Amino acid sequence: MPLSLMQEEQEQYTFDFLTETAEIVAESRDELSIRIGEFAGPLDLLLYLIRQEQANIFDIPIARITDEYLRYIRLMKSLDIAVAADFLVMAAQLIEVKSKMLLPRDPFADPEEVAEDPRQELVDRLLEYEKYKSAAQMLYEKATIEQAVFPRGKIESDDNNAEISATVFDLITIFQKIVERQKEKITMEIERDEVSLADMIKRLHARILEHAELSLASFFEEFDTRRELVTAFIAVLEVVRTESVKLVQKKTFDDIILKRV
Amino acid sequence: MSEEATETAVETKQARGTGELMALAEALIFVADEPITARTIADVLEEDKASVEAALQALREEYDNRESGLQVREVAGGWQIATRTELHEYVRQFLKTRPSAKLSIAALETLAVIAYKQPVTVPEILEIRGVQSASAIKTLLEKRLIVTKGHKETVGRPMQYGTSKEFLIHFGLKDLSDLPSVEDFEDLVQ
Amino acid sequence: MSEEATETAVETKQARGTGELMALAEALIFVADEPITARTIADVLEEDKASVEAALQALREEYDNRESGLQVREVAGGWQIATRTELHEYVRQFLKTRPSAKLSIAALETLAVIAYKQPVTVPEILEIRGVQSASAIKTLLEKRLIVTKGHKETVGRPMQYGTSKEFLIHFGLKDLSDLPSVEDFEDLVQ
Repeated sequence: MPLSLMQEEQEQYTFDFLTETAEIVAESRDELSIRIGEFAGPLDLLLYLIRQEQANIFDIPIARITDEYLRYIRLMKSLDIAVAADFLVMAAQLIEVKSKMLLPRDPFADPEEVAEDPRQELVDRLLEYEKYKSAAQMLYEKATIEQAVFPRGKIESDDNNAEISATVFDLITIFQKIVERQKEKITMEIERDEVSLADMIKRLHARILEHAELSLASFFEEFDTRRELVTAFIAVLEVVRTESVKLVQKKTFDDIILKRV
Repeated sequence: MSEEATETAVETKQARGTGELMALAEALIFVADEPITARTIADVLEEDKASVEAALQALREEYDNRESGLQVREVAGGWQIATRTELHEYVRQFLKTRPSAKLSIAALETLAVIAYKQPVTVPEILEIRGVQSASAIKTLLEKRLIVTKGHKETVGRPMQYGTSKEFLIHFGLKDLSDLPSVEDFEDLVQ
Repeated sequence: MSEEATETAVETKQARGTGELMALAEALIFVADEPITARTIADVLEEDKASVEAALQALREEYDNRESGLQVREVAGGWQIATRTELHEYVRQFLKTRPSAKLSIAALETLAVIAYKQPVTVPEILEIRGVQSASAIKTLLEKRLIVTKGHKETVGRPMQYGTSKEFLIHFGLKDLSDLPSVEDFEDLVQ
């Protein structure tokens, strides 16, 4: 099938949806939008439709399934669900298979030779995909069971080990953050009035009294120059050292919170 | 005097019975913040791995037999003490935790493909799932359930992914061979 | 049916034996971050404090009798599971020799800079990170993740650093070209 024809057919299917689907949308808008959102991809949708039609996966009624598939895509669009390119690629493939099925068999072909079913590749992909879909289900069940099992609470020795383990992904993520930080720093070097440490501690006090909790990140964001930042940082250290204020971090890389004890 | 002390130590070590070994292994599993291997326990106690493994099996049975609120179990290639599944309701109520956010279907599917096909590249995952998996992969990397496994030596040198130790812990698996074979799922499909 | 279920639940609760209560208390003590009071346990389980206290005493005795590596003890008005004092030598030894593959964020940042910018000097790392990295560099050298790479031929001839073979092993890299580039994750990060 020439590509231009395929595109034409696809477009035709893609754009005249409104009249046809309005009814269904009105009928069960909520239910459908929930269902559609659940499809993990075009193969998932296809499997659902095959089951819905109670069709045999080895003998897919391709015309009917293609129509249903396109109807769903139109429906997604009418519900303002962004239809990913992958869904459209599958639509094109379905239309291609459908048209191949309509072609008459070559009368001069060797009758001994069994022509390959145009659906074969699709069936293979569906079967392969469904294995992993079942595996995903199995993982889901295992995770659910695992969530019923709890490790011991913190013991003292954990505190000696307030460190984190790292992967290559952490390495690159952290490197990018440093690069970003460096970019920001260059734009920060503007002369400003100096703030004394005493003033800074006063200011910090006021903020903690105001909220009982203070995000360090947001406190530091109030300052533009490096000097101010350094003073702010020393003020934080000073307050933590001398007074009943502690620093809390819920998890690694999380924002650090100043808390009154 | 120091000589005498050494002698005593050696004697004690030789005379270590299964009961003592069980107690020592139990203490080490308890303080370890992740599953601890029989190898590590053997090294710390200067015992052979086989005796430690026997003690660990015995310890597991002891916990089962006394119908403890805890269990000794093998996970991610190591040993761990954890609460028993049946008690989750009360434990959760006490800790005031909810079951943590579940992975999306897309993330679970992607993880299943990575677990069975590792090391695997993004295009290979796309081939099987029929849909882009970038955001799922990002989530899995952030949750440390997968790790990078170097570049594949093909055109474009795409990055390869595989599952991590966290993956084994999260799903309560002893090791990767603990996963049911993917062919087993074929029967379900047909 | 639901009525029947409720009835059973109530029955079970009333029939909770000491064994079951011990198991539940054990699980709660185990997951608690701090010593947990009998009062709290009683509240969670909707039991009276006296039964819980009896169960706790029984639990403590059980641990003592089986010569476990752990003990159930009362401390700071609450109950706690801890390792037995006699075993402290091995516990301490283990905690010291824990896998050294763990890094602080400062060390990780420094390592990232060294990995991507090597060979690199201390002043250059300072320039990029904006913070002194001396102690992080010391840690990384101790963990053998980085090595010195000769002096740089500039003023002061500062020492240059690069990653080591251990670094490659730890991060599962074949060689430095295997290190992911920003481009590798670009598709994921959108």
